[in-house]
Amino acid sequence: MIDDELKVGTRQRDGVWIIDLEGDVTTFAEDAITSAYEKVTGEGAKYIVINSRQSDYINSAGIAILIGVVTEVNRQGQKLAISGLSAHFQKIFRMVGLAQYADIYAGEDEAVAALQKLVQAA
Amino acid sequence: MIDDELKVGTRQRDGVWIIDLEGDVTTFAEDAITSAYEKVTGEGAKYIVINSRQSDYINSAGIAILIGVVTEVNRQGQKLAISGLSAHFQKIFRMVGLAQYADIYAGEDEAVAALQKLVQAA
Amino acid sequence: MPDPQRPSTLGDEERVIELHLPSRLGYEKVAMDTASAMAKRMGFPLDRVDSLRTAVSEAVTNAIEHGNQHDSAMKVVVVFTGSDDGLIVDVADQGRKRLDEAATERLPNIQQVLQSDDKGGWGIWLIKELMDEVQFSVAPTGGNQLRMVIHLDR
Amino acid sequence: MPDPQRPSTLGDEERVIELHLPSRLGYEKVAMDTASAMAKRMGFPLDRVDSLRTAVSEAVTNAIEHGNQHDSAMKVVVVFTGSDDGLIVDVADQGRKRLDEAATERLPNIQQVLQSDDKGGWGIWLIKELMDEVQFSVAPTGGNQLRMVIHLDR
Ligand SMILES: Nc1ncnc2c1ncn2[C@@H]1O[C@H](COP(=O)(O)OP(=O)(O)O)[C@@H](O)[C@H]1O
Ligand SMILES: Nc1ncnc2c1ncn2[C@@H]1O[C@H](COP(=O)(O)OP(=O)(O)O)[C@@H](O)[C@H]1O
Repeated sequence: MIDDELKVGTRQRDGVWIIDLEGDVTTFAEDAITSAYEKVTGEGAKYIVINSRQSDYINSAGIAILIGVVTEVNRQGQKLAISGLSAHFQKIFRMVGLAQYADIYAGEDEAVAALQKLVQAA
Repeated sequence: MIDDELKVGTRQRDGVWIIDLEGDVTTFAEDAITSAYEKVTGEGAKYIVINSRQSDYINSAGIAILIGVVTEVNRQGQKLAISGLSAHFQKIFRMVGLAQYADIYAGEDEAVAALQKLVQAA
Repeated sequence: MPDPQRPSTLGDEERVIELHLPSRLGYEKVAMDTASAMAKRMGFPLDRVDSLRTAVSEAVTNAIEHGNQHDSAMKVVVVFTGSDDGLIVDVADQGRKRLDEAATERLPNIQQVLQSDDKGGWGIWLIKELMDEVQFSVAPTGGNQLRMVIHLDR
Repeated sequence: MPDPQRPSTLGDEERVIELHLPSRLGYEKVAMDTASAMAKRMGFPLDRVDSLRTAVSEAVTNAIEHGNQHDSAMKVVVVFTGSDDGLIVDVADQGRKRLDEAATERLPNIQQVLQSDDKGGWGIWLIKELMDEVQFSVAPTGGNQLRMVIHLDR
């Protein structure tokens, strides 16, 4: 009743993989987010955007999951960006220090454009 | 703390008087609404629009106040219209039967236009 | 992170949320907002959420005004019980005034009301019009209790 | 219509709202929504409301997970006390696990967390960063209690 499931989707835009999150990013989201990350990594993703679509509830357990993704991203030598966060969650992500490991963009298009520059430079 | 005051304003648009309500329409609104009605009536108003601006809380005590206004409007031979209600409160006003005594319009402009036709015909 | 331990079935008791409010007009808005937040999260369409908001505010207002006679030392207790079928909301007061059964069966009529000095009397009728089920009883604590049910149609 | 009897001053007790929740993850959202509805009605700006939402959800989540160890028979009680100066929110659990004082003073650091297996430990720190005052104590019922205060600056 009260536990919204998180919807997670993956798609590609010219060399950049996007993981879309729609819903609550809490402890219940762990499997879905980890699987989506493993899926795009399995597809050979080097440039990844985690794109939040109307997630108005992200808690510290959700942040812990994303830090877990950052750990793997660093290990795999991938590049991660985050988009679609509300001003509040942008602030929280900066406070926590996630912004040091993943650039934060307001919109998906900006995030993709920034990563595509790196694709082209590579 | 928890009792928002209702803001009530009065203004005129070419022969039609408008009573603007902004905030909660509950028992606490009685004096403000009654005074505004008496004020425009004192100015000689014949055509009156009660215009709700973002009143997302109207309860049965508020409806009772508006029925009180209708009683006076009938007694004085004035014409009343109501505008600016959400779909929900339009439904409630129809259920209660207020729509038999005051035409209900989505927007202020429509309400004023309808009453102005009557002004011109008079 | 510990395993979230999410059981697949839950007894009714575990889904019960209780809200205690002071008997002071204005606080019915807290019950209204809590009800609508729950109903939205349960997936009720917005017009049903609006109906629930009005019904809850009317019931809590009556509990404050009539049942507890504005005695601010008295509490109004609102209990929300969610299930897959919908939401049950119980509103209980401390019964300074006993709810008269006749009052629960009135069909107010605007023609009559316009002639009368009391322009009110719409609250209970509105609750019954807007909710799927409404029952009146005596609360375990001795006061008046109004139960309203709104079904999730899917 | 009866006189609304609105007193001009009110003791603290009359402004207290209590919310009882089952110890099950997900229900922290009800507390979060009730808190934000109250804060909006009290006139807090939206960024402060967002901060309160996060702080309340973290405190209630801790009460469910740690204090009550997901035991759904145990309740989390959230008490909201509004005043002209702001809002006090007390979150109490039934203390199956006693809150360790050291845990309330940790300053988590992302470099260290990235090396560690436990990526968590941000909740209490976030509450302290986002709220104006935070205190830990033992609840009257014996469990852990976290009090957070958010001031209305005007
Ligand atoms: N909780 C209650 N306790 C005691 N009496 C009540 C309660 N709720 C309603 N009543 C009685 O029922 C009557 C009708 O209530 P309602 O339809 O809400 O209209 P109103 O409150 O405007 O009179 C009230 O006037 C009151 O006498
Ligand atoms: N209500 C509580 N009861 C008992 N212990 C608690 C409570 N809240 C927090 N703690 C302890 O404090 C620690 C830190 O909490 P927090 O900062 O929220 O991070 P996390 O919950 O991710 O571990 C918890 O791991 C737990 O040991």
